[in-house]
Amino acid sequence: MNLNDTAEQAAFRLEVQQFLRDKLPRRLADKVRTGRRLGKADMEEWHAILNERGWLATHWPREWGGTGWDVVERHIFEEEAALAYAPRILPFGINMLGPVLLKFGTDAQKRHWLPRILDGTDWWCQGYSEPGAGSDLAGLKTSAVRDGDHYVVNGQKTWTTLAQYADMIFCLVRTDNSGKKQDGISFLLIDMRSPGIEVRPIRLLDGEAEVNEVFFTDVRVPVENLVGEENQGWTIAKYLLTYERTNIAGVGASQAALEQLKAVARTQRRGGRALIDDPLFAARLARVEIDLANMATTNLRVIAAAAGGGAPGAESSMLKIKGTIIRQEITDLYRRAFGAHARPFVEEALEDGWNEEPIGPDEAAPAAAGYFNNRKLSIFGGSNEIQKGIITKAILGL
Amino acid sequence: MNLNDTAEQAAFRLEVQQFLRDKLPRRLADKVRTGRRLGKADMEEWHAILNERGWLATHWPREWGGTGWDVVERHIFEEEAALAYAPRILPFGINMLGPVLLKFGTDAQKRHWLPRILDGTDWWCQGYSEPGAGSDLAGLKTSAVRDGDHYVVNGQKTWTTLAQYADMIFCLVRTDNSGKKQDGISFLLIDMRSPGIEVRPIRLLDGEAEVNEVFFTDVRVPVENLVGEENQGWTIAKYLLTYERTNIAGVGASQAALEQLKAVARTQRRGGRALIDDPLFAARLARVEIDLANMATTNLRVIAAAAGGGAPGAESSMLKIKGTIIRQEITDLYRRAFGAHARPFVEEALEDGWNEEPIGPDEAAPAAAGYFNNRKLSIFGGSNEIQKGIITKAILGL
Amino acid sequence: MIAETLRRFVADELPIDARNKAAYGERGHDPAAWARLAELGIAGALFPEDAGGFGGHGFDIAVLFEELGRGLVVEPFLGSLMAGRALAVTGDHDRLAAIVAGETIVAFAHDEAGADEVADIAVRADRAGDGWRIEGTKIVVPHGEAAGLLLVTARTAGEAGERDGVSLFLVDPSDPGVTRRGYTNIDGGRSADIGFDAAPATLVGGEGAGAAAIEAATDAGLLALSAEALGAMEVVRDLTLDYLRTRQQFGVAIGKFQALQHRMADLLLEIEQARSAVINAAAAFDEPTSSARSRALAAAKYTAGRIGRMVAEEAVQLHGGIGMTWELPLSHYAKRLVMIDHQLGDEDHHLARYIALGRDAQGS
Amino acid sequence: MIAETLRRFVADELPIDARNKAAYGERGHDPAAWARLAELGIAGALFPEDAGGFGGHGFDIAVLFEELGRGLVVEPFLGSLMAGRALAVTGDHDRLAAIVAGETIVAFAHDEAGADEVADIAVRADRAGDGWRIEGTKIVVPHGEAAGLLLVTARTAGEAGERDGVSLFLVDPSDPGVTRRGYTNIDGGRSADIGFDAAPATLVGGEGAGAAAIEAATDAGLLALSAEALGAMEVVRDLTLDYLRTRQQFGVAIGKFQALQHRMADLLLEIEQARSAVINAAAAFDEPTSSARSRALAAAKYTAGRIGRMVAEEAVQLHGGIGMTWELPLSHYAKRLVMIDHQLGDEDHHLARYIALGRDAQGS
Repeated sequence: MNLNDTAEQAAFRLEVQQFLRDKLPRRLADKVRTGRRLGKADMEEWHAILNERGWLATHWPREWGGTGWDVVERHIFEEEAALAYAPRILPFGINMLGPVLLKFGTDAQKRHWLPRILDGTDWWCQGYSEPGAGSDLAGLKTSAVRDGDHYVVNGQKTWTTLAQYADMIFCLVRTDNSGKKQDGISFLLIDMRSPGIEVRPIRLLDGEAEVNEVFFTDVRVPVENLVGEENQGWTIAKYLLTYERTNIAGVGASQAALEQLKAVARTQRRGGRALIDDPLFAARLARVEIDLANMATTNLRVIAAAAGGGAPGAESSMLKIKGTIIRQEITDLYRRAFGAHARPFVEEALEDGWNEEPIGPDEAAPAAAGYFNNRKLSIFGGSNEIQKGIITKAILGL
Repeated sequence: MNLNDTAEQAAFRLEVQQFLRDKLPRRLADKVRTGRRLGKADMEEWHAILNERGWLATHWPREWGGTGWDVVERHIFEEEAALAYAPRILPFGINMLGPVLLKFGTDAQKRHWLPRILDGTDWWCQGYSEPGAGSDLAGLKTSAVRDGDHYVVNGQKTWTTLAQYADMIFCLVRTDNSGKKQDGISFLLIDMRSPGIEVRPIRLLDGEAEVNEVFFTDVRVPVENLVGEENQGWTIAKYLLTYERTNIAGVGASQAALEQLKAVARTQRRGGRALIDDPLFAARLARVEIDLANMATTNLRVIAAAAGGGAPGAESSMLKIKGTIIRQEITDLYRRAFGAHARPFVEEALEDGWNEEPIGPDEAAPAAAGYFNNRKLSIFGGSNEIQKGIITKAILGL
Repeated sequence: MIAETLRRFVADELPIDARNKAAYGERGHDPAAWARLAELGIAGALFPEDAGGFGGHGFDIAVLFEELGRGLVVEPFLGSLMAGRALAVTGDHDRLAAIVAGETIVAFAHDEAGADEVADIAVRADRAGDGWRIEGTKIVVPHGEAAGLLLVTARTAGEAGERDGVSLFLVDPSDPGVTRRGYTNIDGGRSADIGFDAAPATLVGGEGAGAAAIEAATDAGLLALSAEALGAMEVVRDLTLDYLRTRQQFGVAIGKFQALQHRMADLLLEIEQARSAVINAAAAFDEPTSSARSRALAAAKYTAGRIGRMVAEEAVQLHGGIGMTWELPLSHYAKRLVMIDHQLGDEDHHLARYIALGRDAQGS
Repeated sequence: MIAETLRRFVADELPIDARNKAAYGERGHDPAAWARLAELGIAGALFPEDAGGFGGHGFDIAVLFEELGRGLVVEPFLGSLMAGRALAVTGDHDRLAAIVAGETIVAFAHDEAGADEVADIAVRADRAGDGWRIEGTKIVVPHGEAAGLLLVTARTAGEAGERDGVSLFLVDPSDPGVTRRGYTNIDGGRSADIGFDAAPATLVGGEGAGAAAIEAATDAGLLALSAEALGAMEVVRDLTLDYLRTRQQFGVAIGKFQALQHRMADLLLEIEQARSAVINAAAAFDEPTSSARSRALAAAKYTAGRIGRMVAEEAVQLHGGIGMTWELPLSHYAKRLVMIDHQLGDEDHHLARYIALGRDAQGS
């Protein structure tokens, strides 16, 4: 197989690189590279820059304001953006709701919601998980009962990422209790400013409150906010879950994180020499570097298969597992690299407006918090255990 | 806790060491140390030496010719014997059937069989596993049907270690099909010279035929060879499986194997220095050495608990798992240590009567075969997967 | 017995909410609790009779720190232990008595960036009149801000890389030549980077002969941290077993899932190995200095690092998202377990030390 | 296409029983099959046109050796490839043609005890009249007995540790100065330790300038062995999946047990990683010599070693006792997978090389 770009792809890559050099604010890239926290304004800034260039909705067709890129172009863009330490675009509106509306939405829904996603009018969040049903998504209990032109929603969602900033939430809700649990689920769009919604932050072990609980008490949602048919929600959810995600392996982001790790390992010292020359650390680094180089090619193979019309099934689960293992291993080495200075945790140092001298090496501040925070990678978005079940079910057929 | 011997224990240890220096034939110790194969005569020789000293049946009471040792004395003896590279005593007669007869046998059975085990008249083997039922022991099908003063046995056993040398076999057989599968099993002693018995060797991946299939076709067994009650076999089997086994971790044997490995690593060379100074090999070696030192203490803690009257439950499963992992890791490093010279396999070089020059280092000959053969450690005697089930069942209680 | 007292005190007075309030609070510990612990005489168990204590054996240290680990206690026992053991070697019994009595919080200011061994110490002390002045920076000193007294390691002769020429000094942290930059640790408690700018210092013990005292302190610290890790692992184990028994998913307790069972079995047996490593280190601690003793301590800290990470990561994973929340005690135990590997050298450092010590023993 | 031909030939003519008979038999391979494979022109695919072949790209080598791995083929392709690639560098096209045509079995006699790199070669060649004489021992030379011709690496100048001063020689193995001690490999096929006692030898290529040719041979060998391992892993995967689907225990297919499912999932994704490593190496193989190219080859061999062991051990464990029996093809694949790590340097060796190459690249 050919691992190299075609001439067109190479030209496109150069164009992307040029764009990133010109338009990606250095301040944002530095924050991403060093693991500092991005605020709402930061994310909106990058969103707007991409939208201005027309490179925001990489999965949407051109007619709706998307790029119309094929899978390889998407991959090139995502890889280059990651290597340049661009912020990740929050996926909820662009990569999740957008494709759902394009496939299941009415024309009116598309015309109303899609432009608002692009121009940033609506910040979306996702209402899937519930406290009683972690990996058992179909066990959800939040109910929506039809009352005239409205659904009345009661229940609770959890792990809702950045709900504190959101204008809208798309939710899986239970509209029927009579049959199989998968058969009574619907997909609703809910205004976060509706009376009866309460958002409570969940503080994670690194102190950050990026996820939330969202409570619904008699929240009234217009029936035109139902996407697809009533009780068709599980089909939509599965579409989203198996939706072809070229970036699930996070190759570019891991490569960028590895470069940052190596830069640190060249300057940190252990036993009288650079850490990168310590045989045990060097072996850890080389093992993950090789694993990543292998996964980059595994990823390209899946992309090539998708470009050729193949449907990635178990492969995307494999990429999810390996991708998170590698990323977590890099964050593990990153915290190790700072030795004693990984322990201090000055939360303000991760936020805007911090002007004091760093404690220890400048890069040390977010190292431990980043390690702990990234434990989520193997839990959220379908835990690695769930992914292994998908793989063996697909391949063993038992 | 005190990890050291008491004065009496220290004196006993010296006595054991002296005995081993005086009585353990150098030829046998060299074979064990270098992983060469022991023949029937070798095993019988060591059996007789121990019997002469009265140190053969370490689990039996003195009145039946055993040592009457407590759990700590047994441990000291086993540890010292292993460190001196003494052959392992085959457990089937001494450590398995003996305790079963002592607990479940009639007085006549004890008087008849126990002395014959000690003096080596009967070489015993074990008929538990069947082809259709690997880890699912209770699923056994070999049947014994009462016919007057005899049982008539039909069926097949497998993985029968050294059945080719055996005079007798103790078997689990099915005597009742009507109820729960565990409730219809009996424990029978069968003469290997009975008409209708056929032994076929199973060749393992290292070429050795140490295990066998044993076929039974209308084999007539006197009813006085039933141990315990009819259909009480599962109770006896469980007694044997959970029977307190001080030596399940194999600490002494692993320590001895590690010493041999280190001796080789000091003489083998890699990258212009002794292999033991190669950072990656040294790290592998140190990791397993630390793991072993830890397990040695875990083992002593279980022994101390047993000496104090505690019943080791999940602990012996933990020791089985960790013990086999460590032993397999040592055999893995041992084959690695020889590099290219681990590949040649001259089977005759492992047997008596081989006088040719070694190929490469003298110790290399059995290294790869030993590695492959020891894969069995995590499979036989209750696979490590079965042990993990036992542990979680005991501790989670689910 | 004293361990039992400590356990009861922690259960009654320092439950996780109180602990977190103190650990992530302004002072990084609970002075009232510390005073009560002093009254109970806990610190005395860390020292032998000739140092004014009533314990001080390896197992005394191990059982106490195991309890501190179980309770995630952030009170400044590590500094007391390490500074006290160093002072016991130098023979400064007055200061020692105050530590044993728990009257003074003493910080052991020893770590420097990139310095792994005594020989790597680069902070310098020079004679000035009758006394000494210290120049340089010590990093991540536990309770460096709260301390009323600093025991500082510094080089008085020779070059970095030499074991000789290192000395111990007492420094008054309120002196203007001392700058303390304090911060909360990610796993709770506070530490400080401490700068010395010609800070006046009092020599303790022989000039240039501090290595033995420093190593006595470090050895005690390695044992203590390994035991603390063990205590934390045991709590994590119990929390996780409980979660597996009670959390329902797909209609059954998740402990019914075989894949999770097998991983839990692995954790259980590794935790037993960690306990054995602590026992080995505690037993060796009372032996005369030797490479075998040092190896047992290195092995214990290596084991605590390796298994501590495994236990923390697996427990969080087995819990799922809830395991990452601040609200659950688990997350704080997980942070402590991982961060112990950032104190007094990590698992790789101690594996390399273990190997080097074995090579020395072989060579001699 | 040629891979397809090879696959069909192996399926028809070299099923496992036939393979085992040859592999563990007196000659260690099947001369009739070898002759037929020559007729099919398989070896030609390993060499570029200017060397008389019709392939020779990285992917040509990879796909052929993957098939050889799938079939556990013990025919002497590795020697052909390595000796042929070396001769192609030196420019000896007559000998090369015989290799490409499969007419001669050539063994590449290069390994020495404790020698990992070209610079470590200690076997010496000295001028004697018009020619050369070789002195020393080469070890575990694949098909060293069956070979009609030996390509031997030897030092003609300098000391062990120097990359310069190494040369290539052709040696007639029937010369009385050559002693061949042949034996069966534990994973099948035969190798030989070969002693040279003033054996007459013909220099090939420049005196003292053999390093580039030897490295060309070794690079090809690394790619070939990595690809062979991949082919073997894929068969092991299929055998194990089949076993999980069909073997019943406790009344259900054992593939229903979640703990086994999760371990199988790990195997599947690691095998995909091994495939990617081979692809990376094959792509890099066609690039000009560089540290990136050498790193890709080292990474592939390291990956094959690490994952090969894991696949072999896990597959045997998942099979249980039956997986250890000679009767099952699995056991022979497991042996081959593990033993590939004993050819041309093991996983640790290649990890260390990978690190050193990165350091060199950084330094330059």
